[in-house]
Amino acid sequence: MNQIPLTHILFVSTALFFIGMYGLLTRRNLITMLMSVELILNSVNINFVAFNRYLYADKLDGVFFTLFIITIAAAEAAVAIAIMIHLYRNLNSIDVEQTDEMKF
Amino acid sequence: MIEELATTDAGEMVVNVGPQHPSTHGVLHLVITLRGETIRKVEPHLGYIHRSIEKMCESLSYRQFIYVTSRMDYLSSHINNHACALCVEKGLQVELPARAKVIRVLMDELTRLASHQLWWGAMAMDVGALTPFFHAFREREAINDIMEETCGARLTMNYMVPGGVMADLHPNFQKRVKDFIHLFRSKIDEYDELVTGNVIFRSRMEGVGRLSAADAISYGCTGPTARGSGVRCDIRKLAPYEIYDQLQFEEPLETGGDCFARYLVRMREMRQSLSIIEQLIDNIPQGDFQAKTKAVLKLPKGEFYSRVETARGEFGVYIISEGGMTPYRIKFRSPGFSNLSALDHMARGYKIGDLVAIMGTLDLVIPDIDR
Amino acid sequence: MFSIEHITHLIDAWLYGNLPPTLALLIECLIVGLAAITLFAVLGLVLVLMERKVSAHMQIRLGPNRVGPGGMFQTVADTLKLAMKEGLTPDGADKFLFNLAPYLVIVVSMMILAPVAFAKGVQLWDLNIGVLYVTAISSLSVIGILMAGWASNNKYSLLGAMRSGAQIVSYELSAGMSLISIVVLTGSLRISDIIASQQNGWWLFKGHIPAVISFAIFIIAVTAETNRAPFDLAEAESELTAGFHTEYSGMKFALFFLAEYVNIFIVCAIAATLFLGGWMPLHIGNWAGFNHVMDYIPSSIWFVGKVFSLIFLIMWFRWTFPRLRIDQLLRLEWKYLLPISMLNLLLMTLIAINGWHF
Amino acid sequence: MTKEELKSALEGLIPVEGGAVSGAAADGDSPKGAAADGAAVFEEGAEWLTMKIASGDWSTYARLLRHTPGLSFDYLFCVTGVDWRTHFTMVYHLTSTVHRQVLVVKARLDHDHPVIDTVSDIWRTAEFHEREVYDLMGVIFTGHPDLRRLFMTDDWKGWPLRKDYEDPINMIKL
Amino acid sequence: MSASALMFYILSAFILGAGLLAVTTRKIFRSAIWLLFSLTGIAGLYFWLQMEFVAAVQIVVYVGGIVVLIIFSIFLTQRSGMELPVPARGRILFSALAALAGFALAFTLIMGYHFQPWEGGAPLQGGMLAAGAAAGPVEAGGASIGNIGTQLLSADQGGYLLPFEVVSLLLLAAMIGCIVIAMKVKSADK
Amino acid sequence: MGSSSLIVLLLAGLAFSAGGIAVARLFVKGTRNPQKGQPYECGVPTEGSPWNQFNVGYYLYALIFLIFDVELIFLYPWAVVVKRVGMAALAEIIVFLFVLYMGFLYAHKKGALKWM
Amino acid sequence: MAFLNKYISDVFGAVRSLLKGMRLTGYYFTHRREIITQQYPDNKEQMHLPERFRGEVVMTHDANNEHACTGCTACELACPNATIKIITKFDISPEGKKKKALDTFVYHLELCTMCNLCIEACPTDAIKMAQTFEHSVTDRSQLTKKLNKPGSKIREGIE
Amino acid sequence: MDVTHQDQAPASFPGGVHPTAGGGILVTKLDEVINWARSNSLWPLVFGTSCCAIEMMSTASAKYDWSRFGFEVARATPRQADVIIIAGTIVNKMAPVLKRLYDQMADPKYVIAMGACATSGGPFFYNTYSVVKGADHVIPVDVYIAGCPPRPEALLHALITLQEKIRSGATREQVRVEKP
Ligand code: SF4
Ligand code: SF4
Ligand code: SF4
Repeated sequence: MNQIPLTHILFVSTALFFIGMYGLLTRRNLITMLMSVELILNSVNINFVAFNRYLYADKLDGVFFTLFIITIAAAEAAVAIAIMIHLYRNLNSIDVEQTDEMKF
Repeated sequence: MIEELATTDAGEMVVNVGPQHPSTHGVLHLVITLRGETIRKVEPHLGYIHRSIEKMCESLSYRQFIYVTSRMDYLSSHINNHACALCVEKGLQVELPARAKVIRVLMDELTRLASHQLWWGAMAMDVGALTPFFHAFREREAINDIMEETCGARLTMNYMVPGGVMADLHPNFQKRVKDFIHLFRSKIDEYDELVTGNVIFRSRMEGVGRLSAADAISYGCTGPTARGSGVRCDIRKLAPYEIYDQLQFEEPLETGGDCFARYLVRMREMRQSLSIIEQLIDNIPQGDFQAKTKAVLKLPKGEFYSRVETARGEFGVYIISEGGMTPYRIKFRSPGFSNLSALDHMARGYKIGDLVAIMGTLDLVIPDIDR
Repeated sequence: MFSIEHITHLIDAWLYGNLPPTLALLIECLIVGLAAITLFAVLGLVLVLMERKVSAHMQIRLGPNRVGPGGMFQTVADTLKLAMKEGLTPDGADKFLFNLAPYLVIVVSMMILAPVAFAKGVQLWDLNIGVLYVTAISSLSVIGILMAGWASNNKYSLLGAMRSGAQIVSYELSAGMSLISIVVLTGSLRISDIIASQQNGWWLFKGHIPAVISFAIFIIAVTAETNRAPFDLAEAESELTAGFHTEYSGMKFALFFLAEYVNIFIVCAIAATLFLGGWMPLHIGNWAGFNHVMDYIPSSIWFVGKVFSLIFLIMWFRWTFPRLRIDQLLRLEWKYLLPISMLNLLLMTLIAINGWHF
Repeated sequence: MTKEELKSALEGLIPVEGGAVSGAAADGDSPKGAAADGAAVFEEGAEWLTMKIASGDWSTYARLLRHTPGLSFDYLFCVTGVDWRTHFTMVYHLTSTVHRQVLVVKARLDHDHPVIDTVSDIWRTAEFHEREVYDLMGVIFTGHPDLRRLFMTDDWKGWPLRKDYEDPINMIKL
Repeated sequence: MSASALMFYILSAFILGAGLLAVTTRKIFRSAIWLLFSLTGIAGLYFWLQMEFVAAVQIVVYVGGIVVLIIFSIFLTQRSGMELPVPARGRILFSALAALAGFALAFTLIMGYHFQPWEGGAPLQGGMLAAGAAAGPVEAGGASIGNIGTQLLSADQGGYLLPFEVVSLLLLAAMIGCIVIAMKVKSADK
Repeated sequence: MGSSSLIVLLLAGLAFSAGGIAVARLFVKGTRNPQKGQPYECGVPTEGSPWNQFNVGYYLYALIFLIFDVELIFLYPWAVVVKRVGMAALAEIIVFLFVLYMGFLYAHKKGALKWM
Repeated sequence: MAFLNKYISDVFGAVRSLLKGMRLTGYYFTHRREIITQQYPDNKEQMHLPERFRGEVVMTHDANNEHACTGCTACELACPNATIKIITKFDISPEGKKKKALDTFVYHLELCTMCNLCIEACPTDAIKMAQTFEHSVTDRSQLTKKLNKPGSKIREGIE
Repeated sequence: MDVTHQDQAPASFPGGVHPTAGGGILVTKLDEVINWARSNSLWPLVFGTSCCAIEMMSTASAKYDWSRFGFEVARATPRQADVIIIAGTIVNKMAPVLKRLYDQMADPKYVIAMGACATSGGPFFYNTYSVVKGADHVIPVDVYIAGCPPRPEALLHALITLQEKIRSGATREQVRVEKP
């Protein structure tokens, strides 16, 4: 592991971030958008863990941040999906554009 | 509250259960409309084992047609044959020797026991317990052995003929039946231990597939299905045939109307059958086992209807004779047919797993329904 | 005293003594891989046969006894047959996922093997979160089932997969809770630490009633997680024909079948490790003589013995009980197991903190 | 309730033609067949009280039989169609779970146009029984909610239980 | 290149490939599966980083929880067999460009920044393929679960007790929120 | 043998399944017929595809599970140190669990855990 | 409290009922003598079916290869599904009279339902039910049998 | 036991050379092993239409116990079953279903026609308008059992006959592979 410079890991996380970004921009479906968001969050997590490991190996703050992010991601995903189900039940679709049209 | 969610139309799924499905006990085809796992509608499709028995019987003589009926409700084959024989005897107006009557009743009750045992095992298998099936078959095999010795076959006996029974009891019969009673008395308690009291089983059965008494009557349900809803319908009591009016037994009634009530009715029926057999086994009168009948039977012009109580309920044979050697028209009123028609009503709003339990307690025999 | 740990150590020593390290490592990997595959195959064969024999005897019959002596080769024949059977893929299926699912399921159960301690010192990876690792990886297998169910494009499969999804995730909670209640006692998630902490008695006995309760809950929960009767709703035969693997045939089906049994083995191994001391012989407090006698039985035998008795227990369940309905199954978890195990955990904590256990 | 009591109870309820047709022979080839519209005829000689009615009256009578308190024929246990070559007869076996009397109702139908009202709204069990009769005999039940083939495949031709049914492909005559 | 480095590149390729497929594939169920693979890959990366606890958490929460939930919601709200519509070419182009540009920008920033590695000795013992059993019972590095637990429960400076308790509130809120939102549906618009 | 065992096991699993499936590919030549590829549904042609919307009643369970799952995660580090920390840890976790339990009770009360 | 009481007694009741079932299966598991399996192909020697068991219609032949069938076709008429086909021929009796006699007794085992009606109908007890049951074949035509043995003839004195 | 395969087996059986995988003794041996496995692991499809199905259940039950041969793994889905035991009457409406089930089974697959009905229509041969006169009009049958219903031992006998047939390489599948 010590042969891999930190920047390589950061490369991965950044790439993942923008992959998520791309998904968020192109997808028009709430669930797929949620998935993209998860990718983005994960790229951030990678950063935290990597920084912790490489730069502050005596501390645990990166780990804790990751833990809390995962927690929040879970809560967010749960609420998001609850909202989606709600929308779906009312509008029978969770396509973003249609949701815009059918204001409620 | 959650039921409200279930109002939109989307997300309904149509699933075929059967014709080849482990829980349909044959070739019943149910088209189920599901929402999630909740049943919205059950539509039975019949005819996958419609063997045109009624048409066929129109060209069979009165001696011959009886054997076909053991292929209808093959679990109550003796009782089916009995009904046919009764109907022909009604037409011929022969009086049976006392011994024949007792033998018939004994055979009927043994058949009922065997049928209920099989039902018990199969129903336990439907709700997922596999071992009871094997235990039930152990006792069933004991009955089969008795049957085989006297009637010469294990399942489709063709033992009852117009005028009596085909052959006299085997000399061993009494002893073996007594052995069997002794065995079964202890095993039926095991049944309770293994299944009846089991908490999983109870919760699978209780409150599932409710059928009210009024519905049971309207749907024409018979047998344990109706008795589970508190409807008295035992033909042995209501219109006694053979010597049933001289016997001590009671008609088990439950008022729950759910699967468990039907289950209990059958369990109690088994005990009743046992007691009937016990009453008779030592009192088989001597004498002929067959009344004298002509070699070629001819029924007078007219209509004859006989009703008996099979393991599944009221079975009727309706013969319309034009005076010839063969029936002009014959109609079998099968218990399963009317019980099945209540299935949709009973299953709506329950889960798939419940459907299986409901079917299990209806105890359908599909060839009996399709004929 | 003969035991497999000696053999492994011998091999290890020989390899590193005589070969360049990289080569030695590679060969070791090869050996481990082969061993894992063999273990899988043997487990599958033995457990399936065992299940059939156990069920037969509970059902007052003999069970397989004609293929090979005492029916020993019955499962060999079955496996060979399955391997020699066409593995078809339905036209309407999502072919990629359909074929991927069995791989996923097998790989997952293979990976769970890593921290399992088969005998004293025979353990692939004694990682510091051993128990959590097992929970984590085993939650992957639900994806395999969901995948198989969806990709089959079959209604029964989908229904079975959904049920299994809901069921596995639900029961993970109480399984986790029971795990944690033992972790509270040991203060470590590392498998070897947990085993070492049972040096003078198994937790099942040392931990008073809470340990028994959590053991019971754990067994129930893992029975559900491995989709075994009475929780076999995912493949409930009388309802959904074969559940999520309705469309699978031949070897692909065999892989699911195998994975089910291997998973049983693994969860029983975990249960044995946590509650029954893993490979640790039966030791009672300070009865030195007794303990010494027990030590003469090789640790691998202890381990296998414990695991197989637990497996027998789970089989016993299967051949006794009816199946639950899906809502009852979930209610059991959410209404009974979870609250009880939460309370139990608190109780256990109290015991642990005050050192009330033996 | 005995047969006679039942008969008199029915006579008070339904217009009955005085002269009963005697014997079972009445059915097959009686020149008279069913009674004139609106009147029922009792048939003698059978085990149970048998009443012959005109097919048009059936649903009215059925309702009466079902709902009249003293009769309350709530249990329809057998529905049969008979092909007499010249005409059809529908036979309904009724009983009451309260009074336990049995009544057989026969309705004569035209051979070319066998049509009769459904009673599936009165007795739910009739829905399946009538479908069966339709399937095998070709009797049409007006008002039946779902009159389809029951046993035979949907594309089956012919009515198998009719006497003139011929099926050279499937049926090997002995 | 050592085996460990090789592992890293394989894992990275796997993560990125699966992630890319997750956002581009047109079957929504497959998209969820690719997401799953990507997340599992990330867990693998954490293993590689010897952050076993985080890796396990990643798998438990994401794979066992979130992905299952996503799959359920797909079943519930989508025609999972249907292909998703292809986004308009303009949007693809725009998004791709934006993502690439953003990536380029961010990455140059990263490259330009000089990270100060940790100086407190060598916490990173052995590579991925270190021979023999894992490091002894002594908890190597800082990320052992014991340390995490201690710090989680400590109320001192740098302790995470408060967030820990707050998390429970957050979860409570989320749970109640979910239930309220997902369940009130029909009664709401009546 | 450490974390490399993961890779070994992964490869072993892949090899095992691939090997098994390959045998059948090699030796068995199945016949094709138009029926074979169709989904099995008790021997009658299927109506409609399961890949349509499907009303899962389980999602609420999955939602609640997710929350509890996260909670479980925090319990692991807690459990490891609870013996060392002592009563304080017990108090802390009681608060933690209590708050969550409220949510659970709420869900129960709302009927979310009833089956739909 | 009532709720709690019920809860606890529910749990205990449930566990008790489950243990009861397990005790029973456990009993059977440990008591091998309860096993009732008969090992069919190995027990052929010991296996004796009741003499009334109906496995197949056979024609009795005595030591002189003589049977009792007059060819009267009563059995053919009695059979509900035309399993039996009697082909008759005319024998010339020693007195030079032509006499109807059995030529071939064709028996379609694949159609036979073992209903015993033919046996009952036969006036001379020429046929009877045998206890054989191993009728598996790979070719259906093998099930059509000729019951009178080649060269057999009717026993003296049977009319 | 005397199994006759004059109907299907070509004269060269058993021990023919497999044309696909190399040929020679090895292949013959391999064939033997495969046939051994296949014959000893016949998983039946749960398929019973009427009375004979009860006797099939009896065969599964403790007294006769077909699990001794390894047949007990009755599968509810045709994909995993090896042998379809047609236990009961096949009527015209059922025939397409049976055909479909058979078609959906994975190769190799075998068929046993149990009882008079499945063999020839049995009691429903004459004067019926809806019964298929023998299941072999619908799907090819490997072994026929007469009897109505055949007793459980008879079914076991049929399964043993099928085993023999597989072992000697005379089933339809094996012949088909030989002679494309
Ligand atoms: S036993 Fe019955 S079916 Fe068989 S030949 Fe005799 S009469 Fe015919
Ligand atoms: S067997 Fe008997 S009934 Fe039949 S033809 Fe011969 S003598 Fe007549
Ligand atoms: S052969 Fe006989 S027992 Fe078997 S299905 Fe046909 S009628 Fe029933």
